[in-house]
Amino acid sequence: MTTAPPETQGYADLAVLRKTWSSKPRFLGWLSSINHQEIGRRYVITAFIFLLIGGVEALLMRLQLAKPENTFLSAGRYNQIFTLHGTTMMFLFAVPVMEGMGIYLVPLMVGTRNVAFPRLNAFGYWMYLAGGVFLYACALFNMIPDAGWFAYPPLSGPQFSTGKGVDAWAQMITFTEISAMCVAVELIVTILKMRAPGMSLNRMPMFCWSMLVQSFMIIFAMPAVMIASTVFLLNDRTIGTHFVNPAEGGDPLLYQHAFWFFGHPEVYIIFLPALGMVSSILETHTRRQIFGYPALVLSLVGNGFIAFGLWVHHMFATGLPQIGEAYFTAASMMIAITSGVQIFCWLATLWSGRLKATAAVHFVFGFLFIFVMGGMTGVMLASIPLDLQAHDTYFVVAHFHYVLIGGALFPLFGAFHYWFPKFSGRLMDERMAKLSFWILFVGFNLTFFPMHWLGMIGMTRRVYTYIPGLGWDHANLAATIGACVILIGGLIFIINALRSIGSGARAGNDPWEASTLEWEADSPPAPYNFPNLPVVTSRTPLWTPPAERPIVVGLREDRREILVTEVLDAQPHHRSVQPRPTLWPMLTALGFAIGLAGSIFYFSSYYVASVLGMIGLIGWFWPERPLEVEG
Amino acid sequence: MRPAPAASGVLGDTASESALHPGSQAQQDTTHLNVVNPYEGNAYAIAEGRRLFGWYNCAGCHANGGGGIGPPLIKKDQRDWIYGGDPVNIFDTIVKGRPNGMPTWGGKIPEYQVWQIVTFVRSLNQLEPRAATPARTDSLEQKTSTIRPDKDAAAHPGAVQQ
Amino acid sequence: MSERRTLDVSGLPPYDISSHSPLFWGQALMCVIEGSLFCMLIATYFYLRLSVDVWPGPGIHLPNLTYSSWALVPLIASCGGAYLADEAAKKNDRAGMLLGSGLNLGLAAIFLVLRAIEWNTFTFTWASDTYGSIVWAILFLHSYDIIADLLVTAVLMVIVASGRYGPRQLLGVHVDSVLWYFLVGIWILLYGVLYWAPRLIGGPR
Amino acid sequence: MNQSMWHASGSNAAHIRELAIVFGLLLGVIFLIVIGLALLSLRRRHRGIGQEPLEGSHHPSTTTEAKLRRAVSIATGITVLILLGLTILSVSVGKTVSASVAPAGSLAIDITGTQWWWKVHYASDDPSRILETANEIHIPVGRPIAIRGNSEDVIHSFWVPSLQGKRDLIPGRPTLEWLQADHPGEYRGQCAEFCGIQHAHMAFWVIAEPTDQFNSWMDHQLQPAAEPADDEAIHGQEIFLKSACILCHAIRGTIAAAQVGPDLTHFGSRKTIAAGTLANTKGNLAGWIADPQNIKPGTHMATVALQPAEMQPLIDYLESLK
Repeated sequence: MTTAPPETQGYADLAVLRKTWSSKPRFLGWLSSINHQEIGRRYVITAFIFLLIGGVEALLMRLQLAKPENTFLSAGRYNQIFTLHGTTMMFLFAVPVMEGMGIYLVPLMVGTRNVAFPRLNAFGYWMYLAGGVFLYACALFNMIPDAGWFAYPPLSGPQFSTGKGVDAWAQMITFTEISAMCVAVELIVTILKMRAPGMSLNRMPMFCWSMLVQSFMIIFAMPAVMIASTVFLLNDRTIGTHFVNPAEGGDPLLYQHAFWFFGHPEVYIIFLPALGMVSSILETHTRRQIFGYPALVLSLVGNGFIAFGLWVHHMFATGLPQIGEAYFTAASMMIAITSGVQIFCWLATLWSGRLKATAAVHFVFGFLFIFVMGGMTGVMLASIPLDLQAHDTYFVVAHFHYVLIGGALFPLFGAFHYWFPKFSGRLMDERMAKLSFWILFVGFNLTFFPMHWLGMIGMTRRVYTYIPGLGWDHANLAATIGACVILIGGLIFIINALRSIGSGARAGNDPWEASTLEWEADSPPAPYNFPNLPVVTSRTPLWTPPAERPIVVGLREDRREILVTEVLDAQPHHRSVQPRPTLWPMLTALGFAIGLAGSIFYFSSYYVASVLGMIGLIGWFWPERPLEVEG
Repeated sequence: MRPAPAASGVLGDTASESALHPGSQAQQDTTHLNVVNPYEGNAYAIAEGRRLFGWYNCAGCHANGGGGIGPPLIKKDQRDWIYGGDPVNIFDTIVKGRPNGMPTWGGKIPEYQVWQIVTFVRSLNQLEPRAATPARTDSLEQKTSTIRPDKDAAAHPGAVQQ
Repeated sequence: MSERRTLDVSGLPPYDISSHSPLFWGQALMCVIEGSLFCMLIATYFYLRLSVDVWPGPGIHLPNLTYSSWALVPLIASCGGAYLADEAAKKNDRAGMLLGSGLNLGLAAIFLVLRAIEWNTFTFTWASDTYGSIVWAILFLHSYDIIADLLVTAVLMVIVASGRYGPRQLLGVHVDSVLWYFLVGIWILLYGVLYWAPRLIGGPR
Repeated sequence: MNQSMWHASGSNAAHIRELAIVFGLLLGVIFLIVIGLALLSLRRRHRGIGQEPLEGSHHPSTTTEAKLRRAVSIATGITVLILLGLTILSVSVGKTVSASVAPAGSLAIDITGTQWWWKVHYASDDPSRILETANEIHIPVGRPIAIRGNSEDVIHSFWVPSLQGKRDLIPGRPTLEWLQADHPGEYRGQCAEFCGIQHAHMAFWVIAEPTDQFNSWMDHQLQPAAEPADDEAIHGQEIFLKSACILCHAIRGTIAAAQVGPDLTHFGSRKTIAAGTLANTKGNLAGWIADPQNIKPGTHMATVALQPAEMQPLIDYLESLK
């Protein structure tokens, strides 16, 4: 490290840097933006809109189930709405919002200027948006899927699900999985190849570890749902293949294996970023380095591997051989160990830290309470005899809402309050945030705790109504009231967020005195993130005095240069030049969207998709007018 | 869609689009039959028609459209319909029956179900929109047209195909 | 800004055509995705094989070995072309790249022609039964990947031929060969599964 | 509460209930400990262990770390042991509860799920003892019953919570489950795998009765339908045999023999109609025959156009089929 006097240190010329890294102006600039902050923010906002849509669908279901033999929704309409609710929440909200947070925060936390493949990032978002718009556009034409969010054949097959509803569902998955894989590839390459110099793997923040493991899980899980939804279901429905046709040697269980091999890693794909968020929030608000960093990292990686080994616990009731199912009981129990280690490490952090009870910490405690209960019912469901009684009942509905809302939504809300100053430069109102937390917490438990009892006394899942006299009436009414309380809590959260954007208290770069690099950039961060890329000397960079932390100089400002570093110890290896903003990724996504949307009607539309996509890709990769890097 | 139930929900039932209200309404005057097929191009009606085609044992004489005792229902040329291929002709054939063995189903099969069977029979001949016609069924019938005679075997029959 | 020590990186090269570059890692991950897709299709093939007694169903003959075995030769040879283009890209040797990519395209075209002839001899379609469905699914997806990669190679050749290209396009040629090695490798695995497994396991059909 | 896993009255369900209680208590205690520790840490937050000045090093002293490291590793060890114990316990109970082969001397019943009702077929070696009925299963108390499950269309799931766990009915893949009722009584079951528009109204009743009562029921069910006595019922039988009913339903002893709909030979003796949706009364039966779509929208029961005058005799005839 050379200690050069300040004036010759080549401090970045901020004006040139800002012009190089900012998007083009006005609407075309907005469409052609490839800046990770803008695309990350778009992911999160679009996902929250789908959360609202999914929430409204949940309310409609609860109103229909408020009393026995209710006629608020007809049978067909209820089945469509619970399918849309499940699909929207799982595919259009949960995975994209975690990716959006990852795209926004990972480049800032690892100390670089953008994700590895910025144009691919833009393409990923447009495919996700096209998927969501495609599903709800089909819904407007009454092509609404009504076979459930995992659409088991033969019910979802060509003979028993008529019309194009289930096709629209299957093709929507193609959109969202392409977008998820784009994000996964970018994040893996960003985390492994573009970390700030000195940030060796054991100095990486926990959130980046969780995004890395999540991305690897996406890489191996999404092809399974691509096969289940497109190769098996869509081909069976449109061109008459026999993958899941019981009469022709096909096997409905083949679809279930393929889907749940993706299905269970999917819920851990949603859950792992939440673990990273909780670690970040706790590290900052307990004023101490997280306890058991290696244990947390190993349990994340362990969680990633074991998640692929326990999908058959969704299929215990299908009569598979006993010994096979017993293995999956053991695997399902094992994954509780990795979550257990995480929770013990957090408890140790809480015990030995000095906690500041901000709204984010409230949500973390809400997460601890709800997720641990969800984990307990999860261990119960891992045992075959108990699962044979509880499978496809409201006990399971209660379990997965506890682990999904408790395990992912509460940490997400906590992270939203924690990183809101970084997104918008203003603090959210603490009093209103804590109020929304308590209402959400009480509403959640009022809605979903009675469902444990409902499942025990025999109420099965996905029923649009039930006959009186089975003892189910009061619990269902309580659940409906609870759902309304959640609605109120959600509205308060939205009001708080919208109000704070405009008139929240101003937050400087680092309102929480946190330890990770994103708090060194200003709020909201400049298009180039850091004037000079930081050099990392410890696991908690911002808690080491600035004098001990060098900065990187020598990157050219007149072109989008990033630093490519070694995988293990992040020593700088070479500089790389990133492409400029362009419309082509959006046009490519548009071409694929047109072709894929048509393909549920005519198979030849796949060729339209291929040709339009190819044209878009050629434009995307064509060398730009003035080459960035001369030969 | 099936006939509308009396009390349909606030947002309506997917089954409520049909204009027919048999049963719960006053008895229909059967002299001038309703000649418009209410289920034209309706995916649900085609699926119901296939189910009823099996349940009412139409396959007993017509096989799965290939013909047996009764004439084939999948016509190679649309001019082959003996009594006409329009929905109203097929409806008439089913309701009134035809000489040489086609029974009269008029009093037996409810009218809306006859229209569903008519729509299904037409879908066998690709007369219904492709988007409404399912690509295959969960039944044993293997599309014989998909298995072409093996050219090599024809060339040198008896040789064990390697 | 308080005076801080600096790490000068201006000396580092602005690009690097090697396995250290991010684009290489992106392509490697693409191969991992395609690989996991094909491995699951192979698992599906054997799952379906085990659930029926007679495989393939009556009236259907296994695709014969002649065309597919002969087709392997041009495919593996095309890897040579890809290797030539790759080495030329590292040395920014325009003629070498054009020769290598051209060789790659030509030999791959021969492979595709042989495959098209072979498809003509099939006596079953994807709608015949599960055997036809899974075999056609594997063949279609693999052919789709090969044609897509050949188009990318062709576009890169046009760019290189036009002379207006920089190191980013050289990196493109280098990285494109990675995907080609993968596609050839995965086909050798699929060839074993589709053509030899039924003969070894199920007895001659 | 006759459809409840908590009020178990079958041997298998009782085993599972005990297992659930063990799991629930043990895991509940663990839950309380973890949440208690989390809340306790709130109280200690101003002092923390050893109260090191965190603002400087952001790292507690090594003694605190060592203490915490020991605590976490012990907790993890205990977690592993508990989970191992629960796995062994659950696999052992699993073996006794759902053996892959039904115990000896069990009564074999073939249950076939079809869209939105249940075909019940009492299998037996003696062809004269084979019985075909629907939606209501009588079983002798204390004797194991082998349920051989299959499906005609989509995946359903046969589940009587008071007697046994559920078993999916998958087309093309017969499954086996066995259950046993220890006390006489009526137990309601419901389809547990989403099977279409009327999945909610696809219920059935299992009526456990002492062996002799079961045998007399069986003998009565095996008899063909009794000839209608009064002329109202005779007129009803004519209407039944003339209208669309015989296209789907069978009544042994008459010419109606279609296997498509439920067997109505002893319809009058059944508790409910339309797969457990309505009680079997004349009023409900009239409403069901007049407009089945109003009661089960989407059901495959046809809407048969009957003259108002024909309705009453038909209902008298059907209710007379005890």
